[in-house]
Amino acid sequence: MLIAALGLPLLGGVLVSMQSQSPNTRDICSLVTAVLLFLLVLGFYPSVLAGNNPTLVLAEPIAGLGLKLTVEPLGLLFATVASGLWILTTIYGVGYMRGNSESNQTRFFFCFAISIAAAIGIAFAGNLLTLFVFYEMLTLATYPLVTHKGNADARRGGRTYLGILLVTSIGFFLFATLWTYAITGTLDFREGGILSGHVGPGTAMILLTMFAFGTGKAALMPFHRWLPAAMVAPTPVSALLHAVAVVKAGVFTILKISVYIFGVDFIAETGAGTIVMWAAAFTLTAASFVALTKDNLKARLAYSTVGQLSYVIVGAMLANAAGIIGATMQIAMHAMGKITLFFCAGAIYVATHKTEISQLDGLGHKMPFTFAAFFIGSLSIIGLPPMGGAWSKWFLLMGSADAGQWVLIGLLLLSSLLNIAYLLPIVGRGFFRPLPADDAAHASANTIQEAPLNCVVPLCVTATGCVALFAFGGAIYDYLLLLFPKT
Amino acid sequence: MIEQLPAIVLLLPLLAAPICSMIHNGDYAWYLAAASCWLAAAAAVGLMAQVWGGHTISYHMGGWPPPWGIELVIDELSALVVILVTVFAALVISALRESLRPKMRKHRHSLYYAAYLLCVASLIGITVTGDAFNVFVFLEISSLSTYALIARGRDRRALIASFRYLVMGTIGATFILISIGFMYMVTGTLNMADLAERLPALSDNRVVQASFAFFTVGVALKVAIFPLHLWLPNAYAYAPKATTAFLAATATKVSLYVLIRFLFDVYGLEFSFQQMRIDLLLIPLSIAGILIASLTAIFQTDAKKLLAWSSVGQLGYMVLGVALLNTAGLTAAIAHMFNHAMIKAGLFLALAAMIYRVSSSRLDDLAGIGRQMPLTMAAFTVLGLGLIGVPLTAGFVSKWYLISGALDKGWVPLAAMLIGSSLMALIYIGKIIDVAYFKPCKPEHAEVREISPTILIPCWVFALMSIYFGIDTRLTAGVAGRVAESLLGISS
Amino acid sequence: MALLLDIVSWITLMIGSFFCITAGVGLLRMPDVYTRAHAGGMIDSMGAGMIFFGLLLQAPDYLIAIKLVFTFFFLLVTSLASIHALAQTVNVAGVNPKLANIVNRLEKNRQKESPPSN
Amino acid sequence: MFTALFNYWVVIVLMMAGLYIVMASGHLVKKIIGLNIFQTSVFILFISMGKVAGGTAPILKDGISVFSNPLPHVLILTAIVVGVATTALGLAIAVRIYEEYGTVEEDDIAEMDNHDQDLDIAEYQRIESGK
Amino acid sequence: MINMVLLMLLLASVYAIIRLDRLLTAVLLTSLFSVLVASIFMVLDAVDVAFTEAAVGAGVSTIFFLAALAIVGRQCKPTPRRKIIAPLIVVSATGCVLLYASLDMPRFGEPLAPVHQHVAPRYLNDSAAEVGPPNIVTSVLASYRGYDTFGEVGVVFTAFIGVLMLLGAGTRRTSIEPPTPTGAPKESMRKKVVLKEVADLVIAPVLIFALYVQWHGDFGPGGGFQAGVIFASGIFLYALIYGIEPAQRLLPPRRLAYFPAIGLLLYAAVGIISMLRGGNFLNYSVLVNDPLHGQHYGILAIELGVGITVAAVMINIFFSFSERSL
Repeated sequence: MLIAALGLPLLGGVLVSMQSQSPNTRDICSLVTAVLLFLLVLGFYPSVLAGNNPTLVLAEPIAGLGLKLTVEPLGLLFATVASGLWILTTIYGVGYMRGNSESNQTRFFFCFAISIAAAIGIAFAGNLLTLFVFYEMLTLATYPLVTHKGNADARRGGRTYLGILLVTSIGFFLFATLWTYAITGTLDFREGGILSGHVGPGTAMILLTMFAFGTGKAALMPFHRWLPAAMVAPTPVSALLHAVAVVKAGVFTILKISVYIFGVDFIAETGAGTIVMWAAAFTLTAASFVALTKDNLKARLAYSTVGQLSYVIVGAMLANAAGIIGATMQIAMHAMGKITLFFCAGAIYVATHKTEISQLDGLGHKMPFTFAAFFIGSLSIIGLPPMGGAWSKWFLLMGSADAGQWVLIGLLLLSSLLNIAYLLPIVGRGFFRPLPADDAAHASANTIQEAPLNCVVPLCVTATGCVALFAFGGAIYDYLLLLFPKT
Repeated sequence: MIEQLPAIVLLLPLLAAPICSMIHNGDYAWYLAAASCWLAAAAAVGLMAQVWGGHTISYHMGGWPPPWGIELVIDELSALVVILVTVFAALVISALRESLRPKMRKHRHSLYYAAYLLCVASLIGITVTGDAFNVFVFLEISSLSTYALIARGRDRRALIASFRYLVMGTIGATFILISIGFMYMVTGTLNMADLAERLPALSDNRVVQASFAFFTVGVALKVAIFPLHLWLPNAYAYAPKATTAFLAATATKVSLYVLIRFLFDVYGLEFSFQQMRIDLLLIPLSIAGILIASLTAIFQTDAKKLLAWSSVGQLGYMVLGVALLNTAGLTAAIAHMFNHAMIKAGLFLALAAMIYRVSSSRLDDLAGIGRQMPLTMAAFTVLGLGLIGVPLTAGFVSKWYLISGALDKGWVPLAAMLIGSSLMALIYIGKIIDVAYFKPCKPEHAEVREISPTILIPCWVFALMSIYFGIDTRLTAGVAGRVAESLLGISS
Repeated sequence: MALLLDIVSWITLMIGSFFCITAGVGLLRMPDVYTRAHAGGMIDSMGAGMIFFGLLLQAPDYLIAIKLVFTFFFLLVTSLASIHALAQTVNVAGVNPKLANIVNRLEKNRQKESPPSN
Repeated sequence: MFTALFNYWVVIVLMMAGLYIVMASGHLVKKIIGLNIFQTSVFILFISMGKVAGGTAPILKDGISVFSNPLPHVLILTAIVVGVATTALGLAIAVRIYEEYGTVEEDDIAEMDNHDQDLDIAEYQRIESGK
Repeated sequence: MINMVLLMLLLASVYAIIRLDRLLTAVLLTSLFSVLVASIFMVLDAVDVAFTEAAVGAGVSTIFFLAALAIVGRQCKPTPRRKIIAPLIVVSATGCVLLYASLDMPRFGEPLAPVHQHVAPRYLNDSAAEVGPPNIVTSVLASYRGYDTFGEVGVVFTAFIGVLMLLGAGTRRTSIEPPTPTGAPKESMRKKVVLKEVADLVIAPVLIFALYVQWHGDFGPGGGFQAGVIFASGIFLYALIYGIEPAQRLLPPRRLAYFPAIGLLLYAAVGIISMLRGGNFLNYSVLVNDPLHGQHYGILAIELGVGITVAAVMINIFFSFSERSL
């Protein structure tokens, strides 16, 4: 079963790369693989709910330390999010690619499939080594996607992307992994963590900081440069980067390490997470301020993602049940919300080739569905009740209250206000502003209308998804309680 | 037949050499050379099968028992090194035919193959022999054939590089001869196992200490440990194209094997490390070697020089692994011997293919080669990632053991330095990949097209092997682990 | 009889070594190359000759005696021939002997062939 | 005491003289002469190891019982021919260097090499690709 | 006492070599150095080694040096002042280590030294019974450590391949006179009448002596190496006197290039036959049913192999050098 989960996307990738001649069969086959994967991942739920974690050792590169895959609740949730959104992104991708008639699409879908395989690998990693292996695979697989256009700035963006991610991962992450291996002799993810008792508070703090900054994909402030630089990529790639795979993998890694390597109670008693928490808090606010200044739509969304990711890290570092649950929910909610926003940005680009926010006046009338979805997505990101985002923000605030971090609560509320400040004006500009003069002339010729159908449909699905998550909030909460069998 | 295997694995290339020199037609000579190398590789695998799990074979040459006659001793470490030498020699020779064709007259080809086979045979001879003086004799054959191979370089600077290598190599070999003489003077025997029994008793004897000093300096010259490495960059940079692949992969590794064999087996762990404190000398030298070599590699403008300097750096890793004196460190050294040989052979082969087409090894002449020779460059990139130590490649496994070895000893700054140096590797490999893929191609190289399969297949075999041995490490890290434990005297 | 042989060989060995020493001094003191070549020649012919003769008397059996004679013959022929070659090459190169004022014979016929232009 | 180790001390001085010639001389052939002397002095060390006071050459002859040790002789027989092989190859390379560079002085060659670096390599290549 | 005098002479000649800038005299002094070393070996009872050292050290390597100098020229620049200090320091450091080591060395000529206790006694006592020839050095060289000599022939063969690759096989038809030292105008052969007569007188005995040394290696000093080298020096004498051209007609280099390979293969063939007959590589006792005869034949065969290889290699290298000295 587990082999199928990892093998399927790889097989899909290979199949895709084979039919480079007939685009239709290629798109269908990648779609089918996406759906099959999603069903497969759902198949794991009964066994995980029953409490046993199926494990599988792929190979033994290093004596006593194999490439191990285990399915545990946290990983399963991330896998569901990733595989679910992969389906939507593939549909959207096909529409986008056809719409813009992009070049070498086969390579695009091939790398797409490989990165999803890597994301699944990260989700089900059994020990830190497997996590690191798939983390590197994800970096290398997404590199061709980022430099898809192949022009000068795409290459420059690609170089910063690869440079920062490889340097941080080899420089800090590998070093911290080896250090833990040297101290504890094992790297397996285990309930309650493996470090408690082996290491003092000082080294624990250094280790956790290295892990946090080592995961470049979590975009903590000094190492966030790659995310805006990766905006040169086409929108489905940015969607993949920001919502489905890359950044989510980053924060998920930090979450998994803090829960299964350090152990929640160990972080709480040694206070190892303080540096990382305040770094995340700083990233949170700074990113929101920078997002305000950005006129380019995708740049603004990128900085908003940097901010939202730090919510997850803050939740992880609070080291109490509410914080962790809030962080995990934030992963799901933000994924759903942010992918909607990116789909809208893509749809606007496909329909009107406009990328700057100032050009979006009055498009709301012309593209009602896109802007409505954008509105719902923004609400979910901001965290207002009818959308799923509310739950995660709620639990994060509850977590900070339990941990007695009043300053943190203030910062969280401030950043929510800032979210409102940089998201809602876009919606306002779309609906309430009249079309500018020259566009009005075109309007009669009816050139501006909704993006092609298979761009708009995924939009609406993800928008309804945000609302659905709000309803299923309780179900997710009970599921996450599995993480803490003892409490 | 089976118990004659140690002699057969040596005789195949050694006898193929004179026959090759007699055949005037270049192609037949190549067929014979390739056949003998592949047969020797098969015999080596047979040897490893016999020795798997820690047994040793002793083969009495000429039928005389050891201290009087010469014996061949094969344990897992020597079987691994023999496999390394024979398999990579076979792979490189199958690529050798293409790159030699235009440059030399027919007759010179067969001489070239003869020298190549002699080098392969003598490297096997060094690894397999259990007699100290025999090591000197075969070391001399391998050095002489290496000087001849390097002097065949296209560029006139190859000659001066080969001459300098000859002078330093001969001084090194004579130092080894002096140390063997001293050892013989105080123990009366030349057989390594016999020496191992008698030397510890004489550990405070000045002659033994002097022989230890001379031996280390002599072999350090051959292994190109930091201060004595000056001959290596020029020798590898100007040697004929495909020969560097073979030399880089095996020559220095076998000398490192001799160093390990003598430090641990003949002089014994207590004498060489506790009493003579050789690790206090080796560790700073290897660290300096790694840093300076990697730094110089970054600033090189010539691709082959860059890879040659990176070889010096990687050798520093192996020596550091040996000097760490714990199981993880020694496993790293032995595993890295195999992994680095494989990766460096592939890199030099791919580079040779590109230089063969572009006829210059300067970096800005290789601009845009990624698009013209996609498959070769792809193999180069995979191997380059292996050199950096990206997971799922062989380089990662040995880096992992080395750094965990350093951490086991509690030297965190050393581990940090190792990580830093692998980042330096990232920079200089990235430099080549960046030039190859992202720079526009030069006008006069517009019509460059892919290399012929005879070179492409070995390149890709090396690339796939570097991935395979990143996953299934029973042969490399498994054997290295067992050997490390037996060398350090930890009964597992 | 044995005593007589010993005395005679002792004498010949002394004479032989005397010759060697004088020839050695000659090698150093002689003015030009020809005379030094003569001194060198004398070592092998007279010095070595007398020593070999002395040894011959001491030889225990025939085999060694024959070997001694054979070595002496070989030594004599080769070394004197090489000194001849040395002297001739020097002469061909046009070095005039210092002591005697005879003009070099080759010099003469060279002048004969090319009529004196001056 | 003096006569006991005299042999070895002289051999050590000879070795160091040979090494000095190799390092100090700039002329390639002189270096090879130095190498030759260095190796030959090591051979004397080996042979003087094998000498037994009052022993004769290790050729069995009835009536003689004390022999010198034959093993160093065998080793040195091999080592002498190794020395000649290295000298022959070294001289061959020196001759080839003379033909290519026109000189056998180490520092002239080094300065020519640096000049090669500045020489426009592209032009050098054109000759190469023209061949 | 004698070897002390000889060693002092050695020191004097080495000092002269260091100081000399005229390479021709330096080469001749190296040849003198080898002769002195050969005589020291004689005094130290190493007869075989003295034989080889004289033939190889004084004979062949001097010829190679002279051939190289003929091409490269005879003058070398004196080493400037600043280049003397560094080598001096390194050399004196190594020298001190060696002197430090010499303090514990067993006394010169000490019968109880460990060297004579462990491995050597068996060679001295049992070699007559086990291997046969009275000359123990030949029996150890060919039988006990036959593999070493096999490696040795490999070294010679490698040098041959190396020189052949670098300088070509000396096949270019060049009728050139041997280089007259002063480069004087070419004299007709008439001038060489004395040398020709002496050469005719001497070359034949030299070649016969080489064959004698080849087959006599078991009983007296001698063996493959020495025989090969003496044979080669005979041919050199012929070539120097009569010119390279007739010598190359006598032994055409293209066919001569096969002989080193044949010698090495002969040596290996003996080893392989012993493998096929059940013994290990180079175990001569299994060659014939009676072990002692087997050893005898084995030694004769490999000595012949060694002789052929060494002679052919030396002559070929000489032809390669001479072809280059235009």
